Amino acid sequence: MKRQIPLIIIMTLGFMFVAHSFIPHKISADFFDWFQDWVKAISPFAVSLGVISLFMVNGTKISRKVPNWQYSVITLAGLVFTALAGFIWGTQSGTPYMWLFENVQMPMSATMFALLAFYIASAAYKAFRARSAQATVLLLAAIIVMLGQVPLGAMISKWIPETSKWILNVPNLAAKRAIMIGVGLGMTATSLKILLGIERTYLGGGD
Amino acid sequence: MFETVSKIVAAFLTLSIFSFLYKDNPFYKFAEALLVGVSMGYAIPLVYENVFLPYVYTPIFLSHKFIIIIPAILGSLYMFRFSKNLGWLARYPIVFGMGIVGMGVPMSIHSSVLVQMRSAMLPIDGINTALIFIGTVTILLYFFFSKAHKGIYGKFTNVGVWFMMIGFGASFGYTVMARVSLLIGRIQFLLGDCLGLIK
Amino acid sequence: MNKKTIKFFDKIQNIDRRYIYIVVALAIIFPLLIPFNSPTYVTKPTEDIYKKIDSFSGDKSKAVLLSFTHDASTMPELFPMEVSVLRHCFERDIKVFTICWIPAAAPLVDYAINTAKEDFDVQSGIDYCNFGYKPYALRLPIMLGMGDDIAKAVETDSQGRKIENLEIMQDIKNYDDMNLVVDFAASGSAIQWITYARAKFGANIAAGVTAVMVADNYPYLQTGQLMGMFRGLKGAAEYEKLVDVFASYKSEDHPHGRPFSKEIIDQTRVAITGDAVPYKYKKARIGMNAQSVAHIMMIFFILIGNIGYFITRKKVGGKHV
Amino acid sequence: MKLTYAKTGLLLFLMVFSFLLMPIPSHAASDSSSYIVENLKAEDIPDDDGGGLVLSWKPLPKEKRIIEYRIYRGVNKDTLFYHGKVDVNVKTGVSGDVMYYYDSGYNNFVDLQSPRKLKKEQQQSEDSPLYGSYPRDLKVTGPQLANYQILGVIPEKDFLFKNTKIEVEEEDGSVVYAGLKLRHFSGLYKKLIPGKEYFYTVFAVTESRSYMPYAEPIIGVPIDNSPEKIQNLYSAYVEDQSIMKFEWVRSLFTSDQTNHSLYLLKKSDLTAFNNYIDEQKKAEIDPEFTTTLENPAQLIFQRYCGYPYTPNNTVEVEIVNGKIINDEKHINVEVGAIESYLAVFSLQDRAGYETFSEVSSFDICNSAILPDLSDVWNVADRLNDKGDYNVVQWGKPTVFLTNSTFLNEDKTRILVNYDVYKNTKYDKIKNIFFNVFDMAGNKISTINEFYQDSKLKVNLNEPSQSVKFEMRIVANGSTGEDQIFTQSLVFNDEIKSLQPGKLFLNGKEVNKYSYSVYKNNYSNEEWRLSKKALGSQREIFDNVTYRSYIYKGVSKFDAKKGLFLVSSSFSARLDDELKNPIMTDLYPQEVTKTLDQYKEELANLITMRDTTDSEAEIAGLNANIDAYQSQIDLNENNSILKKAAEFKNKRARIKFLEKVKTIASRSFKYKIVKSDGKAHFSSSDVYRTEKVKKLPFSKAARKSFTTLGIDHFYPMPNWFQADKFPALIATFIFGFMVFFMIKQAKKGKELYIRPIAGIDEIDNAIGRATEMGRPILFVPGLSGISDVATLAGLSILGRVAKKAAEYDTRILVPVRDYIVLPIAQEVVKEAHYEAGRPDSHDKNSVFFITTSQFAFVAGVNGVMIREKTATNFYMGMFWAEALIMTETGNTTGAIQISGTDAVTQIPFFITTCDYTLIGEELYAASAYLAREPLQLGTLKAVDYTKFLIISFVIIGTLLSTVHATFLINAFPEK
Repeated sequence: MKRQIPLIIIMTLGFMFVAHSFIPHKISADFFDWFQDWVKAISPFAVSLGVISLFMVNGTKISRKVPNWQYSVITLAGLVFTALAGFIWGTQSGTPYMWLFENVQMPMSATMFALLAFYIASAAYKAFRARSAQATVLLLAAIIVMLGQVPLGAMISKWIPETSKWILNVPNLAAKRAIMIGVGLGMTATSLKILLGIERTYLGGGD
Repeated sequence: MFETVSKIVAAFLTLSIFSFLYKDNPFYKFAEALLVGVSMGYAIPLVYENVFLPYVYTPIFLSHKFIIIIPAILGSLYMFRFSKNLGWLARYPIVFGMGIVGMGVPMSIHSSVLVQMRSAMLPIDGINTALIFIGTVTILLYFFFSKAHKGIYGKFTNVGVWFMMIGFGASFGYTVMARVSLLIGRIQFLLGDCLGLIK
Repeated sequence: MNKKTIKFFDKIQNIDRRYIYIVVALAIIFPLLIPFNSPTYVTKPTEDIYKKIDSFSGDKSKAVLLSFTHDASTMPELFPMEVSVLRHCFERDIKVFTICWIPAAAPLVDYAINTAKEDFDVQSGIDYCNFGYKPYALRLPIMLGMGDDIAKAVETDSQGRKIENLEIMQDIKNYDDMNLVVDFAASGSAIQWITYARAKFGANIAAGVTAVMVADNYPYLQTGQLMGMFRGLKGAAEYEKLVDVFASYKSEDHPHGRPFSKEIIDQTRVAITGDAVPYKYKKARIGMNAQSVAHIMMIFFILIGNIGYFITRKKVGGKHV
Repeated sequence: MKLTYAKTGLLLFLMVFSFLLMPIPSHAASDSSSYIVENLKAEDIPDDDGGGLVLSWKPLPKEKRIIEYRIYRGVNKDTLFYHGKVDVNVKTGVSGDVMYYYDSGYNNFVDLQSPRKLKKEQQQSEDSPLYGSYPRDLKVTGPQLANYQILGVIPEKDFLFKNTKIEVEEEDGSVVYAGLKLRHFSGLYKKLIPGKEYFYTVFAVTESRSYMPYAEPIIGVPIDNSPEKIQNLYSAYVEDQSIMKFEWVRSLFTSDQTNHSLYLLKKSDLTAFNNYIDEQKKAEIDPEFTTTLENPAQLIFQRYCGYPYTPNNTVEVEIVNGKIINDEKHINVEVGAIESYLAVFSLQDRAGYETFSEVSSFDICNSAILPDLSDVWNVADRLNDKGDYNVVQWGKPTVFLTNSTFLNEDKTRILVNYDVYKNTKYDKIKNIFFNVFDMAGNKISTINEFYQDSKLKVNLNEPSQSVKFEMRIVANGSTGEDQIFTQSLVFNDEIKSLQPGKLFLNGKEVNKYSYSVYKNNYSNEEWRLSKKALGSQREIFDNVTYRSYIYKGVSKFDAKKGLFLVSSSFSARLDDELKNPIMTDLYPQEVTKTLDQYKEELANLITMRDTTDSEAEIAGLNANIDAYQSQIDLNENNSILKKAAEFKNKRARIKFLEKVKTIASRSFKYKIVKSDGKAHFSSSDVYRTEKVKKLPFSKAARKSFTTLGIDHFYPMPNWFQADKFPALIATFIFGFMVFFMIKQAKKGKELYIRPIAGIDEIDNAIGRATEMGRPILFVPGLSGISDVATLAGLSILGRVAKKAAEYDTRILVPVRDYIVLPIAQEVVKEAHYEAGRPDSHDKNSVFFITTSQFAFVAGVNGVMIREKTATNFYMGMFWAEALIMTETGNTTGAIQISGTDAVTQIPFFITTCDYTLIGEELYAASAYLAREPLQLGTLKAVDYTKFLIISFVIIGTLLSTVHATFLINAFPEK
């Protein structure tokens, strides 16, 4: 029962939505409005999932005193402090809450991925190898595209940006289109399996 | 003063993350732990103000649309996600939100398959359109798993591999650009905003 | 190949990666510190967005929606695009809406608007309107709802005002009027707009993406499902130039900018050194200087690495492949 | 050592956060009085309806780091409420010397988002008069209703069904109001009252959100001005039809404009007219001034201008037998020779102010030069929608050039973009033929666009200054022979390319004229603009929304019950002449009460008439008597009101009236005006049809709407979106395939999957690790269990672990997701059992590192280096971090095999790994190895669908290449 009812709900709703995408009628639009209102009311609670799991993971670390547990304290303190700052002083610009965002969260999350530039450079030097004919073609195409992006490429030869454009518009287009059709079918199959009640992993474990 | 201190904090945290390049170290660990906490903490008031108040509180308590209590209760069942015995309750809000995948089926067939098919059928009027046609068909065949890649058929599907490699090369080139751009952004921040060296 | 060379290559191949990191840092720092003028070639996907937005000039019954689906981590690439598009809209008197789907994007939207608007006499609720943060879970419902009635789907703007009563909403009802959506994201989020907003309501969709996503979006570009695309930092640099050359162009004949021309943009060079263009409007172009150097460096690394690889592999005798 | 690290961390944490407490004292220390804004002024906005003031002040310098200015307003000095704010970019400050803030039109008064209680503004001095915005509390906001003009916007349903009847004792007896709670309003909006004093103040907010002291409040008085001047009036006289035509450029439309009027002025009277205007202006500025002059111009036309809709800006006035006559407006003007007249247009507002346009002389012309409006046009319900659009369409499709670009440096090859305007009647375009001519008029080429991709490539023989195109469209059975379009590309020196010139249709310029579609329903007096279209456009979609609101002025409230009071009467529709509203009331008793009042009034008037002798008085009384009599007749005999009176059930009565209101406001009649914008226009008749569609209303409800369906069109909802038909078929086919193949697989039917090259490599690589006596590393991706890639990765793990167990080689599986952990452990354990080597199973071989993306990778790299793994597998979902792992693997000299469906990561895997399973190969490999029915069935279903797709693509391409475009056109375009 604990599985059946959710499955019935999703199958019913799912098929109603399949129908909705073909029916423009007012009734169908009203159904969507109803759904929209309900989902809007459900959605804020989803954030609790993230918060609870963060507390659980870090809480366990702290209580078990695993190595580096102190950092978990920092995480939780950061969470509580930021959230409280938002509730106490408001969320307008100029408040401590926005200060935290602008000077703590923003620079750090921006930097996190900036690290990748270094990694890719070191991988370029140490790992990107023309280890087969195919990999060679790949690297050559990559080099042309890279040159085609910067003014220098056009300075070397006007054919570099042209070739780069051709690579993107012809072989790349064919490749990505074929892959996309495959991926599209795969994704649709997954959605279909959910609708048909065949795929149930999203329900989580248990009975 | 206020501005200077703000910049110092931001620059310090930026450098803490960069210090990971040297090796994993407490500065990095600290910054990372802080980032995880602050990001999540940041979301809570924002969701409260922008979602909870207008879509739950206002309809129920101010507009008196009492029917909204049902989805609100459904939503609160999310909390049981991590409970061993009552975990099954969390399925309801999940399932409710997922109903919309039903719409995804015809819609994604429409736009990632049918529309793409149309564009794959364009009249051949030159070498490029011919190449796109050959490329698309051979790659599709390469990912067709019901026939072994042998003989002429095998050679044919092999053509697809070359097309794919060039396509991946293009992705590769652009990814390099993306990664470098992010670093450029950070260095613009450190040199420009913090030190005022870029004008 | 003599042993010395092999040893040399062996050695440089096993160089500590931190030295490489230093080279990378320097390769980016120097071009940023010492800006130089380099040409920016404008490409079709960017041009198409420019032309589309420009075609709304002064038209009160048309609007552009900018959708933000990224956080600060990909700001360097996307932010200059956003600022240039906003600047274009303000310059040409085009109604512009903004919306964002993740909490961390909310301040970025404000930041972008504030950066662009201060040079113009524009007012929230009249010339532009920020719908503010809407949770990702509501993305589909709102995206579809806007095809019907924007005021109903979005309800309130970032300041909590009911948007149906705002002056900007006059003549703007759904995607027929808010005819262009530009989605800024580090993921394939524009695809969702294509799948729903375009397939169901025929909205025009353009994407501002980080370079990672560029190649994957080409099929949509060819089918016209994406009417244009900003291709990473390069796209941002191109748009900056487009706005400089046309929308912000001031002369006696053209007090409010001039019309687009492929030939003019190809011939014109805009100096990015000096103060002619404010820094915030040329950030991407300065970045592209560093990008040039970095790309050369990368290619150089790949070549050196591979030469070393082939020489040392000979020594091993192709044992592992 | 680690503990000290952590201590450092905590210390840093405290450092970062303790800073937050600094901003408040840091600013308090500085001199706050220098933060008060200066030069604060409130001035009247000219040319408005008396509801607008503009505030201006000198912004504080950039160094003060201001982020916002907050504006407060009130009707006395001691209580000012928050009104609005202006954001400022803190880094750049405000560039100008003055900042402006407009307080005009209706703006938010109170709604559900308003605060619950009135709060004193924080961070201000004890005795400050500043408060937050108006609260929901009626005790506070109720008295404020008197200080503004308040407009309540009420959703129709709430007004009709959620009201409470309230009786209020007033001077002349008790009056009934409809009481509504705040939640029943979509919002309440306030506007300044002309002539009333309002107080304003402004203060600045600094970067750390400190509220600076407010400036001394100032007074502003909004003044009602005459409407804005209409800039351009054009007038024409069509001699052969003796019709005068007028057209003007619309001004900004405001709520207090009431009338459009047109006057004829003898040229000789121009000075007198100007004197008259001057006098009127003086009177507006100085109320004491008494006017003496008469307007020398003669009124020939007047109409209500129909706020809030965009009114018609064209007027036709017919001269019959040398006279213009309109009894209703008491117009009777004799017209002499048109040459001696000038025309003047005026806008009047509620206060009685009138603004005249510049005078314009008549362009005397012949009807032959008027635009041709003979195109067949029609109005229909738009298909494939939810019933909120009508479509107005006319003519046959148009084709035009939009742009051109040179393709080579010699400028002899050009890419020309074209576009098409179609309409629903002509929607299937078969061919477009283009004939291209050079400057000398020689045909260069003929192009048949059998597939319209909006672009043409044209070879010019030599660079050309001008290229002429002749175009023809074949669509829906029309050969287009009668519609030849011509357009030239002309070299534009400024833009330096060939630019499209004017478009001609059969020799006539197409965009010289534009179409304006006007519409009108049963509940508004005047025609309003639906949409304007270019001369080349062929249809417009007219939006008829479902949502409807009732607008009511609000000036009374009931604090005890928490109700705002609005009048309970409303109009069901206008009468058939669109003159008098058919008024009714929420409460049936009120209808009778009003009727009784009318009757009483009528009887009074009659007695008055019978007792008086003065001729003039009798005439005046008679007019009044007629008006009352007609109102009474309307109320007693109107079928709607009669039917409504029959209802016993109150709700049923309102429901019936609601239905009537819906029909009245959602059914529109249409007409088209085609104009050059300068009074040369042709106006169509109202569109009528014979085929009346079935409408979803009861006979009773539609009884009074005799023209419904004939000239008034009510949009209908549709049940199927026809353009989604291909998607429907495809969904069925694919859905069936998935369902069927999974069934087959579950039944155990043998399903063939071709051998995947990578699988042999897997075995070899395990062999190599065994040879070298080193462990194997297997990373099952970084995403969660719901990801298909992770599932595929895990089933490959099963195979690898089994082989490893057979060879007795150690396997290491780092995991990032803690839900994946137990599943991966189970998989490895089972593999060992299957291989018959449960003894060699080490529980710790599958382990959790961390959830953080980069730290996880650092951990995996550590494992690689410490354990010297000989073979590394990466199977599943990976993100940007992937190449950090493979790079390390590369330096340790391990064999690396990867598989992922993350398209962006595949290129890096290909260049850094020895073998890569690309995209779907990963699923196939896993299905091949696991033989699990769900995976297998899905794979086969996708496979067969793919086969269909390939076949269609091949056939479709071949067909379209030989000009057979039916297959390609069967697929959707967007």
